Amino acid sequence: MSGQIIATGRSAAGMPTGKLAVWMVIASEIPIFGGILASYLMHRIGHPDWAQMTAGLNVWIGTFNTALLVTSSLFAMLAHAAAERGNGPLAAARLRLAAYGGLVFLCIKAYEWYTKISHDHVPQTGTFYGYYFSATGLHAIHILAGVAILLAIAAQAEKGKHLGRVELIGIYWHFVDVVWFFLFHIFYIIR
Amino acid sequence: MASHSIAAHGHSDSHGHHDAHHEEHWFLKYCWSTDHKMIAKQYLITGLFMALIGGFFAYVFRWQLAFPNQPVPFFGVVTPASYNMMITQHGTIMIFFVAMPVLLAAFGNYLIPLMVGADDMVFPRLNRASYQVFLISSIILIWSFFVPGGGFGGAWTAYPPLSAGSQFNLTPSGSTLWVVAVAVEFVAFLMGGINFIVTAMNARAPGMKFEDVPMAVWMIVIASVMFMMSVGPLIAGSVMLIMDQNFGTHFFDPRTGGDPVLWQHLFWFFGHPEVYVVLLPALGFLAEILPVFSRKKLFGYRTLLYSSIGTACLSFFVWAHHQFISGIDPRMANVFAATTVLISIPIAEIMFVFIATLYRSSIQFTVPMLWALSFVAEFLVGGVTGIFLGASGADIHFHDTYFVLAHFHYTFFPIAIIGSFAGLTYWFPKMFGRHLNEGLGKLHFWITIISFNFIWMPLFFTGIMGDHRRIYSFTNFPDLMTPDRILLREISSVATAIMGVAQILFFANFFWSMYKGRKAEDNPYGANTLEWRCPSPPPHGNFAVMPTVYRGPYEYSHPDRESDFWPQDEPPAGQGSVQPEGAH
Amino acid sequence: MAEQHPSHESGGSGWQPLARSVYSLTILGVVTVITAILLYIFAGGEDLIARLIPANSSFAGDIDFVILIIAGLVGFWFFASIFAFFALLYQSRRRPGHKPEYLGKHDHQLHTWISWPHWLVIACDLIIIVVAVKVWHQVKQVAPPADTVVRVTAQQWGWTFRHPGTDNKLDTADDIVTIDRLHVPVDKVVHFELQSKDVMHDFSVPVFRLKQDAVPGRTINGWFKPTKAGAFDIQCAEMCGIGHGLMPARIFVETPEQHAAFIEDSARNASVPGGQSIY
Amino acid sequence: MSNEAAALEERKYWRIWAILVSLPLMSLAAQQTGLGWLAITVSLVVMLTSTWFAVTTWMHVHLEPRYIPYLCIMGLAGMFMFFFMVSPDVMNHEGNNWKNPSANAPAHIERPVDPLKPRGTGVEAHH
Amino acid sequence: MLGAGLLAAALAGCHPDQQLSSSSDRQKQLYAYCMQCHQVDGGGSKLAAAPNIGGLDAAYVENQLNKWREGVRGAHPDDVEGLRMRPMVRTLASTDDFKVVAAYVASMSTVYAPPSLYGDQDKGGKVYQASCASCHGTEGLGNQAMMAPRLAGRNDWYIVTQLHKFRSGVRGADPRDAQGAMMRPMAMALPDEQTIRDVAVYLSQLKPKEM
Repeated sequence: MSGQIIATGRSAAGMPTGKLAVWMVIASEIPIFGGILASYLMHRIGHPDWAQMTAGLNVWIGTFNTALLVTSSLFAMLAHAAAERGNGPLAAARLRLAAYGGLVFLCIKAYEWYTKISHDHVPQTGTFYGYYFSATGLHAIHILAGVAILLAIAAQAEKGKHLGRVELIGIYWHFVDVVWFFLFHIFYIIR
Repeated sequence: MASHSIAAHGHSDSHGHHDAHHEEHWFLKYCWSTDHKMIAKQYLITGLFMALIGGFFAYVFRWQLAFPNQPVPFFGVVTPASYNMMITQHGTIMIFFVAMPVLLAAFGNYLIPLMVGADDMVFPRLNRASYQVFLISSIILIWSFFVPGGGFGGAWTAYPPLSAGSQFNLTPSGSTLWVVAVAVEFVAFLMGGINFIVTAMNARAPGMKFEDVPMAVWMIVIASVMFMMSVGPLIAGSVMLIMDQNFGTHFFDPRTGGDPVLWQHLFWFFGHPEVYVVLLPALGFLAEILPVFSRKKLFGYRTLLYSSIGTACLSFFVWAHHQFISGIDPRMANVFAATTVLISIPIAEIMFVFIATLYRSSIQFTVPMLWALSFVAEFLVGGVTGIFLGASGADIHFHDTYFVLAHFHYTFFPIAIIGSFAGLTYWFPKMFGRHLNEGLGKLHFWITIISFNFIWMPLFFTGIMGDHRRIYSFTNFPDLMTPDRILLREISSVATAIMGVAQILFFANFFWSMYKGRKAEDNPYGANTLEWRCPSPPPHGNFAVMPTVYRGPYEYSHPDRESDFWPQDEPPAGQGSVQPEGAH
Repeated sequence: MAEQHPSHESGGSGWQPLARSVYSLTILGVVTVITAILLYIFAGGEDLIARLIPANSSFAGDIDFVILIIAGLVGFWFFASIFAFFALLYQSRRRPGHKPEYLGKHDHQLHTWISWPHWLVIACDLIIIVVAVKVWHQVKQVAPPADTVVRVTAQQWGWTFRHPGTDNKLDTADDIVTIDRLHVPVDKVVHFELQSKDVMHDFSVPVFRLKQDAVPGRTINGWFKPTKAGAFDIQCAEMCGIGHGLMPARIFVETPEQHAAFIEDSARNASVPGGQSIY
Repeated sequence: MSNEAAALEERKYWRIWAILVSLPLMSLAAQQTGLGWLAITVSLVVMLTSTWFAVTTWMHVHLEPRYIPYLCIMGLAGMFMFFFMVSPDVMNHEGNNWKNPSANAPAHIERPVDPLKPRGTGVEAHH
Repeated sequence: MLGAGLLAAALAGCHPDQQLSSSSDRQKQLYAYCMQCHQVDGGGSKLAAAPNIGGLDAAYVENQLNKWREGVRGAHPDDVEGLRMRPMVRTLASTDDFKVVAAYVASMSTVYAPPSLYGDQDKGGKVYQASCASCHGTEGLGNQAMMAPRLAGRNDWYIVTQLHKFRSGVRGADPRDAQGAMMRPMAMALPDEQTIRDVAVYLSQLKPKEM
């Protein structure tokens, strides 16, 4: 029934309702990641001895993951461009590419976690790993949700429905990307 | 749930004059509806039910404090464990499961679309989902009372290591379920809050400028934004706490490099704005009720708006006054003392605005007005006693004494209880299409207010005399067993029982009026805001003709008009009504 | 009062005199009350709090003074608002022949109502901040040189007090360790090192106006100087589990002779931690 | 829009992609040099610039109403304030009248020994 | 439905009449103070460091409660578990309540728990019969006259901690503690940690014949 809701169609604040909502979601995500990163930074700066553990992270994998996410974001962007031209199937194809990028990211992340755990570098054995696993895990959950939404919207775009939503999920996907920039530099680069 | 079928009856007659709507299955109508009014009623009934539980707990532990180590009538003997569990759950329930759902969610859901002239929330299904997530969280909380080991008893602030180590709190599953319930509830209110903000910003009726938005909507939106901005760190923190409890991490474990003080900051960074998150909607109700029953324009719309926003911003800089002596660096306390005391400025301005609105008005002491006026009087007490606690030097003595409890009950009782009663009695005709009984309402009001002051005024003094909070029984402290202290405690506890009994009046009035009350006309009070321009109770889609707004919400007793109110959507003289958008 | 004014007149012009009458009366009454209170406070009125709970440490009086200053200042605003509030309730009750005021464009004239109280509030706030921070600084941030030191260790659910023995130094052979009983000499500056073994506790002596949380993993230093001999309650003021309400301790403020006696007779049977019941 | 305009736009997106991929490589290189200060400065610059690029050119934040970036910046500012007001207690290990020796507990915590094993074993369990 | 459940829970613990008629009600009411840690069936909880107390003879329980009340037991700074028990004893108003609770505890049957430690029961049994059985009985049933408690079926982790406390003087060193003075040298006689665990595990699984 929400289809006939007049309220949803209004835009008194000067932007489409869906886009406004996406931005609100992003604004409410910033403190979540900000909180955990701020807590980590306090402990990290207070504990120079954590350097030996940060050195354990594989920076090459991290860099590759970053490039991967950027590429997947690019495809989300291209999908948006295609959707603007009203080309549903092309948009769907590009969205799927973006989603596969996210999936590969998750697989690599899983491999990384596996190597950590197999060396008994688990949250129980150090506060640093606690922060590492919870921050990356929180981010991975967002990737997972993003992939699901990407695929769902791709299915709709295939039929040429709700092409506007391609841009919305694009914005969210870029945001997850930006969060990863911060995680990558704070955990992998700054040792 | 039974509660929903109750909520529905007052609503059911709305289907008479609503043609396009056929009779659905009761489950679809009452539990699976995407209608913002039904969801508001669901929130309301759930919140009232939780309030009953929290109030029962309050009665039990107040009785234990006044008459220690005797079986409490209708409960039995109170052990230290059950006492701790009850004070913890009382705080959690009253703040997260009563104040938030009733003030923010129920009234936000009910008022925002009606007041901005929309036919529903912009995301009705998200709205329904947010209620269902909230329901799940409250079920988890109640379930946690009955798991082995009992409910969590580590105080509602849940300071680790007590909350993190089950060998310390002895409630292995109760503590985890508590954190899970609270975290899930935050998710529910994030969904709801985003819905409120977007609706109020985007779905405003044509012609409604920012200054035409009723204050209640403004306040609920500001509160939602504050919640959105402040709850993030605590969501991260509760994830960390759950991992500490169950997966053996050491975020807050001092024995292995963690830091318990970090949790205090994560908690109070949210916890203090939370106070204002529940305060602002109540102030919004006042800003609606006072002008209507004093037939006077709200004094200083902009002043009120800007001081509320100022309060909201300032409240992000004061959180550590809850931790003055909890192990933070004493130098930081000076900063937070300054910011804390400064927050009295916008609050004082808000109070001045309300008082000045009454000036040379024509006040009609109806039940909603009585509640609203009592809010001002009682909240003043709470506000001025807050200065004692914000001033770091005085807080050394007052911290964690009953003075603190009396202070924040003098703020939270007006907010959560008086505010809810004011809003409920004011909008009841609109919600259920019937009038509450005035006589019963006034009786209930006077008993509640008088007994409330008898509960908490004595505890200011026991607090100054050194009673600390969360103490299961004072019998072990020779200094605290002097006759005067005992007398004060007994006065307070008896008043608690009286107040609890008085609520029977309210519920009787509530449910009786829902079925049998006098039928309410569309605009019984002669109010301006848009929700009074549609039938009561409003049908699905609210407005037969979507309104267009021409003026502010508080144009009462305008000199150019013979009638003393001027509805927002009434076209100015000479100009006919424009073709409404999307008339269906 | 409103009757004196023709009720049909609208706008800021007609009702300023009434404003003055209501407010000047209110302010006058309140100012007298408050000045009386303030005079009483400055005339050594620490009694006001000390009458409720004895003030037995050197800084208890200062903290009471902060409390009373705040009471005077916010009391002024409280009574002013409450008097104005009820005066307005009475003056503008609904009655025949009384029409409410419409103030559309005149808000700017009335903002003096908001603005000058608002500046006064800021002034009061500054006074409060200065006084509070001053006392806070002297109680929590600096400490006079120590005459003796005790180590207070909290755990679920009891207090361990390590007194320096005859040599007045901690962590030596002649330390005296007691459970739930703290013995300090009167009129001496006592420094304490506060520790916790398991969860957060709070070392609180209400008659000293002393309170400090014990955070596990940290050592927090504080001081107090008892001024009256006697036995007083020590409470735990931070939720620490199901025994939180049941971990009372007593602090025994002793004259020099009593304290010397305590030291030597616990030196006699040093093996006993002396954890007798506290009564 | 016309096709060549679209192709132009997509080429623009590819260029931004190239920048965003090369930036992390820069910080990787900076880190491989082993100079701590260099890694930190470069990575901070890269973090902010890449965020800036993504937010402006992909999320088109500058096309939105002004309150959107303000809201996000408010959130970020709040987190910075949180960091700077909390770090005196958590980042420092001693302060005015308090010290926190436990903060220097061993970074790597040994697992507890399984009590049901004969004593002496179990420590080797995970090596 | 939640309301019904909560109401049921509230009514379950409901005692409308202030003074309790039968003494079994009184026992249950007072034992409610112990239940958080020692559980309804007296089975105890390792999490709370609370041993299983079901089946201890009344005299011993009352004696220990009195020792806690007077600070003879559980008043040593290193006695973590004892200090946690100490305030709980204060929830019982008088020594008469001690009698009531002790009788209730004695009326419960011992709850056996599987071994929580590694220990050799045969070795443990030999050591026990050699050096402990004289007071605590060959069946581990204890000896009322000497205030020697029943040890058969006590939690092994509890026995280990108590033996350590006796050895280090954390328990039983108080001059007013006659039984402690007897027990301490016995505990010190045990050679090493593993022997202590053997004895503990043996006792925790020991089932007297007449049961």
